[in-house]
Amino acid sequence: MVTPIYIIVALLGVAFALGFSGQKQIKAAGTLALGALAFSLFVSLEWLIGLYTETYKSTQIFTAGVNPPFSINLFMGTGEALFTTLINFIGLFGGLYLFNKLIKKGRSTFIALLMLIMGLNVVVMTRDMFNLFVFLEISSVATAGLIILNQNKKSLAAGFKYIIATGIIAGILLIGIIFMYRFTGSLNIDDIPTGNLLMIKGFGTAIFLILTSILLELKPFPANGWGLDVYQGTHAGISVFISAASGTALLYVLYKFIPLMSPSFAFALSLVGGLTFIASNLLGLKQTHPNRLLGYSSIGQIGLVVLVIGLAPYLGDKFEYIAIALLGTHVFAKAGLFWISGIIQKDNIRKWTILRKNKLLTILFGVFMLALLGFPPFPSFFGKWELITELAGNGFISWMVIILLGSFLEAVYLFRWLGYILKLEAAKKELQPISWNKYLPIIISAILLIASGFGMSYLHEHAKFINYIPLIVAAAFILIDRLPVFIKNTLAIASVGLWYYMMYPDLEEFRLIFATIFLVGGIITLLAGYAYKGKRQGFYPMALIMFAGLGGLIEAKTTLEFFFAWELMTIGSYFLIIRGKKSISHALSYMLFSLGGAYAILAAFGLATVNNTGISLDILANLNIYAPAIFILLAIGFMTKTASLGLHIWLPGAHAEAETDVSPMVSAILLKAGLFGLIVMMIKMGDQMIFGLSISYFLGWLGVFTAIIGNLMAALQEDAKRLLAYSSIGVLGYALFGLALMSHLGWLGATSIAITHFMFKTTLFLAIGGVVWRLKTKNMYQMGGLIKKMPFSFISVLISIIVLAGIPPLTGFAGKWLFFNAIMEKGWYLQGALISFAGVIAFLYCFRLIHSVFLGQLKDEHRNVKEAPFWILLPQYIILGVLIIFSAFPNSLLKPIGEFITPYLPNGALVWDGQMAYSLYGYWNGELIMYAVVGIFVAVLLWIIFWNRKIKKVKQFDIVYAAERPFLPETTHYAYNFFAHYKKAVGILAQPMISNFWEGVSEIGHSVSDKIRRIYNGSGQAYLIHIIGFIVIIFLFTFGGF
Amino acid sequence: MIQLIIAIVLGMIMILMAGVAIYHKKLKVAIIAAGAVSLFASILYILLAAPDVALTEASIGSGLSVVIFFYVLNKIRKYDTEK
Amino acid sequence: MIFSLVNISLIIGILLVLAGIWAAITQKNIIKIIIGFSLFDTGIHIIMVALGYVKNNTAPILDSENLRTGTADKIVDPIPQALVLTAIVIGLGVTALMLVYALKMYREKKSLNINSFKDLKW
Amino acid sequence: MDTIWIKLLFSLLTIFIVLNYGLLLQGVVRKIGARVGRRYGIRWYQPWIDIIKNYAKRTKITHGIMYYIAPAFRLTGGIGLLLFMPVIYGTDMFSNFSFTGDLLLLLYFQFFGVLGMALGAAEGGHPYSAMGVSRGLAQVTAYELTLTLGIIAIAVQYQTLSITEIVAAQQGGIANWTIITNPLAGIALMLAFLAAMGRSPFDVVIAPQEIPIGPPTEFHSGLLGVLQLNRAIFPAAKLILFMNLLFGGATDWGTLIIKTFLIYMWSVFVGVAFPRFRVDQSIRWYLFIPLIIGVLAVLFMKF
Amino acid sequence: MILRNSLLFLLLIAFAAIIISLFSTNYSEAEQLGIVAKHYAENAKAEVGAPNLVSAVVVTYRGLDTLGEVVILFLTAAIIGFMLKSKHSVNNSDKRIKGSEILETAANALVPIIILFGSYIFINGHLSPGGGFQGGAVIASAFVLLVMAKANAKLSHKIISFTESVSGFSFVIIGVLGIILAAGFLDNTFLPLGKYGSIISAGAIPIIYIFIGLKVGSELTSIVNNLKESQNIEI
Repeated sequence: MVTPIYIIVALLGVAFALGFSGQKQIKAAGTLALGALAFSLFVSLEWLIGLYTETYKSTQIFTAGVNPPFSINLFMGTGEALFTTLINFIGLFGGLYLFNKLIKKGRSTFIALLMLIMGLNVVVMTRDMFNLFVFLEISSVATAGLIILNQNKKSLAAGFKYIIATGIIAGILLIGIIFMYRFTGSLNIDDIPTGNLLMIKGFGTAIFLILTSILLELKPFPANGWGLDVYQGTHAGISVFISAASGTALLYVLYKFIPLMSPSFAFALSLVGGLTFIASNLLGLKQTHPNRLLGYSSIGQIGLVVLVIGLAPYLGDKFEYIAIALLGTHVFAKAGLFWISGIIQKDNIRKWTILRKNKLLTILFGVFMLALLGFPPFPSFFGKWELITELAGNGFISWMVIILLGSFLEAVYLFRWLGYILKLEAAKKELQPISWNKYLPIIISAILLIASGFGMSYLHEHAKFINYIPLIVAAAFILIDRLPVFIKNTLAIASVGLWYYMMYPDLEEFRLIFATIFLVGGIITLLAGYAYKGKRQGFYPMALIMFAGLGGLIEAKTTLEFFFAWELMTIGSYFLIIRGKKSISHALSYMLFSLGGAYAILAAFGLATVNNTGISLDILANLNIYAPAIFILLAIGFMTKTASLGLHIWLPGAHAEAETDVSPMVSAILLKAGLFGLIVMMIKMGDQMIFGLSISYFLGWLGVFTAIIGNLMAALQEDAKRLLAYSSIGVLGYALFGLALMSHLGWLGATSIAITHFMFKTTLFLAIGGVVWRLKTKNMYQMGGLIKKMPFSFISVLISIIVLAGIPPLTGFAGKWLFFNAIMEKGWYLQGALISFAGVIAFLYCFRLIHSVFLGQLKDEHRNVKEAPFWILLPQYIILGVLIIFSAFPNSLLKPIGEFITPYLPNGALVWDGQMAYSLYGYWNGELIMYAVVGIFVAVLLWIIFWNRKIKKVKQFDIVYAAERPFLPETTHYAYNFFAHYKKAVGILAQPMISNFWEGVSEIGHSVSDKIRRIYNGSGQAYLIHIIGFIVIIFLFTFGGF
Repeated sequence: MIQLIIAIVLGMIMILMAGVAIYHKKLKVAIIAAGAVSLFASILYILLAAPDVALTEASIGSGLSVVIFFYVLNKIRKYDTEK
Repeated sequence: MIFSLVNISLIIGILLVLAGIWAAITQKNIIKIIIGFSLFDTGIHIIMVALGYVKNNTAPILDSENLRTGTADKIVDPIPQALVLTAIVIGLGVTALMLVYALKMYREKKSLNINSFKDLKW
Repeated sequence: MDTIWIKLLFSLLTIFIVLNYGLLLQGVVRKIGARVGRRYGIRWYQPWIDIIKNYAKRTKITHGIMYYIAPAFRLTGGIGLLLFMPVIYGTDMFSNFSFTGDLLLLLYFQFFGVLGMALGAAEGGHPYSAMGVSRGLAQVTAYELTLTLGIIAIAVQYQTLSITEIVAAQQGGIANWTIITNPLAGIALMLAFLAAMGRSPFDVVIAPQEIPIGPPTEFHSGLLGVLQLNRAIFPAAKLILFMNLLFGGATDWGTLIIKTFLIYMWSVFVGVAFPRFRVDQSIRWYLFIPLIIGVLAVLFMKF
Repeated sequence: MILRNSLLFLLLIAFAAIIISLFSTNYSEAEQLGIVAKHYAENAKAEVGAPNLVSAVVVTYRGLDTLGEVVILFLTAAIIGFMLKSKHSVNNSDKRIKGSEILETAANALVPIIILFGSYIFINGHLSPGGGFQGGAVIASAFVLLVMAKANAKLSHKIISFTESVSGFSFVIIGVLGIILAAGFLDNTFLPLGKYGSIISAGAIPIIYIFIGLKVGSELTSIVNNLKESQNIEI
């Protein structure tokens, strides 16, 4: 056990000793400095471990041999140990990272670094207010020294703004401290009385000045222009200290002062925190300078923690957990990002494409970014979860909204940035070789981030039950990323299969159905992966993360597990989608809609805990006053995944641009996650009423319009994959409608549509993907006549569209028949008519697809096209086999599903008599129809064959023409703008109204951002005015007058 | 009582000097005025029974810091004349 | 009594603080802004010392007289004075740093106007 | 086992009767149309001759496998539609395979042939074929909405989707016919019927008077013959469907012929009286007046 | 401009109102010492042994603050040195300016006296007003005088920084000795308190003050020196 005072001694001693060294021994001096930092890290870490394992006890450290309040004392408790550990970590690794740079600049920079870290350590530990002031000044001055590391115009201006701002803040802090001393006779924090005195002016004002100046040091909006300029102006390696170390220390100071806060100040604090969180993330929208952007994010994150501190009294014993989770993530992630930024050294985020030349750094960048945004398994995920849950539990809806909105805005620019890095035109230059001392800090931060994620989940009463094995397996694929596709694909299939096998005994009802779609479906689509050659780096980890999420949804017992899995699935699918060629904007909008949806789900799960114990999914069945709100939120969340009308604009691009075997994964499989969510929700919650109207009634209409618009849009596409994507929207609209019916047959129909959609959409995407694979184009009008070249693909498309269109005798008809009966039963006649109208519109695109691609005139350049690869065809034919079986024996599929539904919705179940199904209104025998149709067909066909024995095959252009013969397939193939007349008639429905709406929302957000950020006009003086104004406003807010 | 009068006079001079320091066009004069504020402050400290502070303020506030101000100003002026 | 030594000192201090802030937020010349800061600092120091003053008590240096008569507590409060000592030195450090910044900034832009340094914004 | 074979025999008989009836209708209607237009017109047995002529052609060509089997799809669609429907109410044998599925089966099965045909035509590679299909499908979507609304109204009225039961409910005189008991649904269906028959003003899909356009453009000889068989059976089957839905069905072949003939005349009269719509016009038309009537029909049933 | 200034003036008034609100309720003019101050007044003799209570507080009771204060000066000196260090040092010997002879002579005579005076101030810091800071500042002013008077005078950076480091280092070591030999960091009682009121008394206070004086002196000197030297060096 080393007394923490030795942290000061070591850092100071070494700093003074550095004076002995000349420029020649600078390397040794630098190493010594790092040694001192390592020593401090060791001491604080030792204390942290000791205190956590309760081998040490929290200790007061007295100086001057006199007891406080007569001397300055430091305190080392768990909090102090943790925070000094964080600070010293940043100090050591930040120093290591900057080592070469600092050596070049001379020993003074090492002195500044050491003093900064020492100052912050004392700031965290001290219990004396004036001591706090002195060491804050030390860290400010040291920071001001470090800011000008590069000694250029920008860093000078930024540094000056920093000095004058912190100067005035420090002065105000000093006034507060001296008056506090005057009123209490002591400088010790522990001697300050608490209670109602705080609201009395005078004493209260003194506390107010102290608290406000600490708050100001944390750069609250709008008095934070100086901080932003510093982030932009200085070297990224220095920003790490400002963002991660100083911010951390000051937050701890604020935490120390919690007992002194009056409720009104605490409220002001949380308001400022919330405002900062939202505003800085909003302003980040327009920002293109990476460091300034990170600065916005950093300020926002700290604002969030400030908000949490302000709400501390309401968060109860969860407060520390939440704050540490959020702050820990901020520290490691922001440090990592700034460090990466220091390596890249580009002043526009669009130029960051160079990052992707370095795989490791790119992965790390992704890790930090996901951590910042609160994705699992990082600590902030659990922090945000707890925060939202607690806020909801207290009925703080508006806080919840603020936090979620702010997080969302942050996601916008961070994911945009990630998209730029992954997808923008690559820079030609290679990245400079990176020395180990720059790598190491980044890697260690990432490792710590992940480790602390697991740690936080272990500490959480519910999260410790989360099954991490699938995620770990997925992560393991990163390690074997260099192996060839064949091996990885086999392993992936094996692991998904194994998981399904292990899960199988526990599966029942809908979980069985959806687990089969997710995992068995996953295996089938993964089979197509064998068609790829080379390594296909990055694909398997992401695919498996998605499957881990999907499987996790099935396994989830609690809302936390469910949300965890939901987020995992979102990440995995995002990375799969962004692999596509032109998917940069589509992946972004996918992510944003998904996140928006996820936040809605999070809010709903939070609200569900009100008046409920535990977080088991079953609490949804036993709800409180918020039930309708929860229902709506969950529905919105799930509908972002099913891409219901209004929330669908991400889908076409995302699915169309994805790779051949990714499209079926994200379309046929992933969308079902939303359906699964809806089913789980509806099973638990039943229908809910709002203003006396059933919500599911609205969902029903929404489903109808989704189906119509989706199908209509599909019919008007030129791009084959986009057509299929819109078709998915339409079909999922049916499914939503079926669920909204809330009747046995409706659900049966919806489920059977979910299953058949999985099958035919997988087949279609793979078949069309195979065509695109060979033809290198997705435009249908550039195809044509491929039936002769790719007959197997043709057959699979043919059967699939027959199923899709619901034409008897194939199984698609089952869905239509069930729907009709359900509609009759429910009395939703108009909706029923419209939904069948949508079904007819589906014929349009079905025909267009098969005609434009496979029929008509073969293009000259496609005369040598080969059939799609075997491995792409194989999954299609597996599925087709199953489809035919289901068609002939519908009860093999529908009967068990009906039995699953009966416990929840017993009325109106089908009556089965062999393959004959009876409903209240009609009847249907799939098997006999199959026999009859096949019988008639074969008979007629035989007749044709018999009569046309000597038929002669003609050449391609041997067609009936009145005038001269056409000779160009391009002019003869009628495919472009195939439904021009239809567009003319009903095109008004196909206007991109929804896209325009969302674009408008985005535009408004960005222009508001641009307007507001003008307050940071760059003048240091203006920033001073902001600070004074901020103090005045907060004062008025806290005291309600002077 | 005499202390009070001295203090009031000192205060008036200091405020005046502060005004000069802020508003005088010549930086040199402004700096000297600011130094004078410090100097008078140290007298006030003596009245307030704070000889230590007075000593410090006199040597640092009105001494060294004015010197530093002048060095910088000089440097800037020199730069101006050279270029 | 309003017109006590302490109160007058406090008024002077507050006025200096305000004058300093006023200079910092209205003057465009960087040197003037720095002067404003030093006025601000001086004002705070005066306030601090004044707050430690106890009427009719002596400077906090105990001589044998005090000890003998048992009037050791008839001194003014030494703590604010000690704090001011520290604060003055800190102020000097910060002022010097600001001045050197000003010097360097002048070299970059040939200007002492604070509005010439608006490259970083938004 | 025996019943199945007997059923098959009766089915064949049904097909045979309906086929001939359909051909006759074609001939007669064309004759009437010509006479109305002051022409002499064809002989009433011309359709039979056409079929025989086509089958007798010696050159038989194909554009590919889909083109080759498309007529099979087409004819299967026609025959299936016929056989999945109770043709003569009250006789088990002439109800054919209607026990395997209800009204919905018919509603969707009618597309079976359409789709197959469209595919075959498309493989022919002639742009006019594709154009015809494109127009046809577009028009289908338009009238299908009205049709569905009408059918829902009827299904709600009788609380069943089984055609047999719908017909049963209409027995006992004209007053029980749906067209009387549920006039709104009746009007909606009869409007939809116009386009379903593909006659003027909704005949731009095939454009029979001009140069060959539409799905069958490329078909010749024997394959065209199969299509012609279907062209006889399919409309007749549709007529029977509408008769069953709206006009009380038929208990014997005589009634059937009279009723269907009269129903057919409705479309013929409209066709003669109104000029042809463009596709977008017909879509807009269907999405306006008939749609409103259909919606009213459904709302009327609901409240 | 006028509008802007009047708005700013309003803001300043508002801020003034906040400061004035500090005096609203609990404030009254002090009649007696607070608890802590009283403790110092009564126990400083026994605990620290220095008659000058300000010194006692500065060096011992609030020794950590003083350490921090020294650190700030140290830091500023280092940073200023770093900032003013030119990229390529030009030897401007041709631009030498002749100092005035009278000034030079006077300086030569005065400098030792001033240094002596400064040393007196910090050595007697525990007894009379003054101490390490004041003494250091005085010493620094001696060097300032030297530098100003003699245009060509060059102070050795090495010596300055050596003094700085040694004194700072020693300060820390004395602090640690407090932990090892006495009750805590910067406890001055590991040396005997000696006779109250004499030069060699009050434990480690005089020693600490000497180091502080040296350190402050060398730091301030180095700031001025750096500024001066940078004068002739161009960008």
